[in-house]
Amino acid sequence: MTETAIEELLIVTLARLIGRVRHVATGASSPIPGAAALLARHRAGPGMTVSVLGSRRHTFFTNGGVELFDCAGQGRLDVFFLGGGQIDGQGNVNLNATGGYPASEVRFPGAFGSAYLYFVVPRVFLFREEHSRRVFVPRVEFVSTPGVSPPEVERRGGPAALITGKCLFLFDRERRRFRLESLHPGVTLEEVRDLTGFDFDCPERVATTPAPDAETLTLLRGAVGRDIAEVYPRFAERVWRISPPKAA
Amino acid sequence: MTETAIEELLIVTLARLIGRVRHVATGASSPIPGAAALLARHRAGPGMTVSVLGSRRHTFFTNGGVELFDCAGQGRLDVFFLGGGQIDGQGNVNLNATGGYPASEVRFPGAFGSAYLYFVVPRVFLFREEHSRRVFVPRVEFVSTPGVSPPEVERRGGPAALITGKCLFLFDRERRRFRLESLHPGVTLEEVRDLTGFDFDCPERVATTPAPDAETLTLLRGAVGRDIAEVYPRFAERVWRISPPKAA
Amino acid sequence: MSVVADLESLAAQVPDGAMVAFPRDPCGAPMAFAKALVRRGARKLHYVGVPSFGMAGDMLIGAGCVATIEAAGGTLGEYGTAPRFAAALRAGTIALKDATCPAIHAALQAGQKGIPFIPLRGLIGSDLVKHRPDWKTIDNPFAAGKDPIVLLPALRPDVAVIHVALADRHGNAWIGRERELLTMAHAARRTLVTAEEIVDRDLLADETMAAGTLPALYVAGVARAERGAAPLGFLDRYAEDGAALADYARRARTADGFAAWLDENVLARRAAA
Amino acid sequence: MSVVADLESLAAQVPDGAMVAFPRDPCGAPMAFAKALVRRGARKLHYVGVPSFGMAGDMLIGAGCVATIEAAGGTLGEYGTAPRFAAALRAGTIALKDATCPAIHAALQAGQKGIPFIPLRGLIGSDLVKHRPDWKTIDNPFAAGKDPIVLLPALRPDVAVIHVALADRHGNAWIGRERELLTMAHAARRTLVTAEEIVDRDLLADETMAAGTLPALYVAGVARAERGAAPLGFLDRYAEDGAALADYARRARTADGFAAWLDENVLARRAAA
Repeated sequence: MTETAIEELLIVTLARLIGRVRHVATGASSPIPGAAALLARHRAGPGMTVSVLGSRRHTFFTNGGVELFDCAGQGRLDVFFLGGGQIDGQGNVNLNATGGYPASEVRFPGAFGSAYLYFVVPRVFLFREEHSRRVFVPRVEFVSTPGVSPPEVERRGGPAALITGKCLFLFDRERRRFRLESLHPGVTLEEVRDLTGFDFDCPERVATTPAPDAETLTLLRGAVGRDIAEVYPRFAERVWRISPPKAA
Repeated sequence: MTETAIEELLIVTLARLIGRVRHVATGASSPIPGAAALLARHRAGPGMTVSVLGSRRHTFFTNGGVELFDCAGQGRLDVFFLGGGQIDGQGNVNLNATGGYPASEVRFPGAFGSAYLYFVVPRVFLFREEHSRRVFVPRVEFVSTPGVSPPEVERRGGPAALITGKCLFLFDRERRRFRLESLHPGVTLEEVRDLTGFDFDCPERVATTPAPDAETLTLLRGAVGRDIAEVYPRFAERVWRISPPKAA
Repeated sequence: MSVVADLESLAAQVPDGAMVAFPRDPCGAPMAFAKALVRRGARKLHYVGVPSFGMAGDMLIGAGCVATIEAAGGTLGEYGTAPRFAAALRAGTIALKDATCPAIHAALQAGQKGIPFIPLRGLIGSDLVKHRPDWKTIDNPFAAGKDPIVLLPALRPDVAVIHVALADRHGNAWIGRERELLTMAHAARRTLVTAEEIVDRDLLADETMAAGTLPALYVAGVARAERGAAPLGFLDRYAEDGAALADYARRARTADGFAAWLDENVLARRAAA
Repeated sequence: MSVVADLESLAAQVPDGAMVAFPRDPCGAPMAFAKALVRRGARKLHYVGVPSFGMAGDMLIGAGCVATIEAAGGTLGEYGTAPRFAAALRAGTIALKDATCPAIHAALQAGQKGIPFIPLRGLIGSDLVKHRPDWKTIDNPFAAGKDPIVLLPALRPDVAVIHVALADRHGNAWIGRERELLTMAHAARRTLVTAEEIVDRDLLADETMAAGTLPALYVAGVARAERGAAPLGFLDRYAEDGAALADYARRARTADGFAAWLDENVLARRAAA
């Protein structure tokens, strides 16, 4: 396994976007963000806190599940991540259902913390590996949480970027639109336009998403992979063939 | 020490009023109610919970100081006690100050939990050993917490009785007035009228507050006294000459 | 009068139609208790997932025990969507009260405090609000200008069900740092506890243990349930049984598959008893 | 970068004019810290007693450190009223925000949650409400008829100061079951901790200790303060020093008596250092 897996590219790109902050947390069903946060901390060193939902090793919470949300409400959470069954060009996210509501053809897991954290965490990164017109739609069918809000609504957070299996978009809060930042190696702008159901801004020359270096890949496939396997054993097994932890 | 001390009469009378309930709690500066609650539990046996504020032995709380109030809000607290710098005939209690506010000639300790618990705990017993026109006034100067409320105010609790160094009153919620229930041994109705600044109802024949029997006094001067000494060492020393607990 | 009972009689303490709060899976799913509820044939429950649900909720829905589901989400985690939940929604056989995690937590905290409602930021502009007529948007009375904010009514479940590592014979239950179990129990009218172990000592007697203990005052019954969260994992005690979870996820995709799974894994135990 | 510091430099982290929350005496009064605040000459503090205050607050008022006091009460317990507090009220030298215990707790919980306000039952008809223009009475939006209820604005202290039995070198502090210490720390912008002992191990590494631990994320500084709550008692570690408390209660009745007490018991330590 020397080629970079798409999951690895996403993890490394998210880790770069996170940079060095005080506190990053990840939510349910988030192996890629979880690994990205752990990688970012490996690089940042002490002083950076990572809370991986579901982990007993990578959490400092001692006040139950509410503490993540309280922390965010206090302004003590800098970065969070959201996936989405549907995402549109204004950063609206649908995590609930398509094809009617509440009687739905397709039910997604649910809004979880999104309808709160998207408002209060300064930088929220959207991620979805599948890049298709099924996911990236002109307008989500159900707004689990909106990308932008009218001025009278208190909001100190929102979308910062969207990373997919094909490219990286940054969100322009002034223009309320995504702007293409980089295409993953081998992906063309035309391909992205074809697969994206919403309009987005585009610079004249689009960069290529940098591939991870060997050192980063070693870290990812070693310490970070083993760490994330605690919470996402099937993910770690699939991507890195890391065996699930033994039962106690 | 074979004579019944006034504190003992008050404790025993309060214990009788408490009867057998699920949960009794006492607040700050409440040695007599604390001893009464412990005595009531001694008699009731298992299944009755007593929470003495400040005690580490007689408390089951594991959620900090807020748990007493949360418990009361949930309907899990049956009996509480309040003292008062001033108390009037409608059951209004002044725990804050007299002679102006906030610049006061006399400052009392403060409202503590009274302005909440008086509304939500079904039976609140008022106690004040000093029976004088200084304490029992026509109208309190500052309402820390009101004895009665207009019908639109949600209220499921309030005053049940008032015990003093001279007598026991019960509170009639319909008539919004106290009614004399019994005079302590050796006290006359005339004396109580002289010393009480508010009007109260009075039956034709007033009973005498029953003195404690020998068995109860033994219990009080032994197990209950030692228990309450944990929180109120000076009280236990003064009333029963029980030595304060040693430093660890 | 001991609060210690067996699992089946504990499940019998949940009346049909009750609002029952269950914790999310990683906090210790009361799976053994949920199976006992299926065996007792519970009906019309209002299931509150704190703040979400997983296999226990999906199974109760599939077994016809649930009339209303209130949660911030439902999933089998790495094993996919909650199949009986999705099927019930398609069929329109359950009422849905979709929420967001902090709303469930905050509403329970309001229940715990005995206050009628609690505000929460965020939410405005989410379609969740449209479908929750029980939530009210007001203008923050403390703001100078316009400042819309959502108020959530307090949640006071009839019953909270929790699974813990240790309980004692008085009914004290050690919850460690899973504090939402305490909030649930405070907010609920009564709490039923299953425990991996029931110990003879008093958990409140030791200050270190007391710090993580739910007091007996809130607990109506305790039953021993060894491996009571399986096939899900439980703290550091046992890992999840991946094969069993995958088996459920696969078979529960169809009504027939689920019925067969239920027969084998839940109802068979009654027949054997 | 260690959070461990000495007591005087910890006290230097409290700026003049700050809103500072202190726990009530039986939770471990940060008395050594309060004395260090007097020595550093802190001024114009907004002292929040959680939910009340005792000797530490009275001493800070007497020493001229406090501009505003917000609490549900102030007393020296069995040793009588808080004399410097009463004197300051008579002289009109401090602003008073009288409250009731559950209002202080609830307002801090609102601060902890980042919500702008929280409702509380009771209160209506109390003169406390008249003197708290920052509290607002509204009609409960969930009630059919008239249902007045008081809303309290959230409290977010600049600093919370707590005294604990154990802290570790990372800044984790073991609070046991005194959970209001955790609420204070969550609600405050920064928390300063004094500890009877600073241990080398990680308090979060052991699940039993973790259940009663305030995580380092909230803690800006930790200092060792052996017998840091004296002359008050502290948990099972030491009993109150009744003679010292009675001495304070007696001498603090007059301004001169208090000044002499302060010289002997607080300022002398600086001169000696």
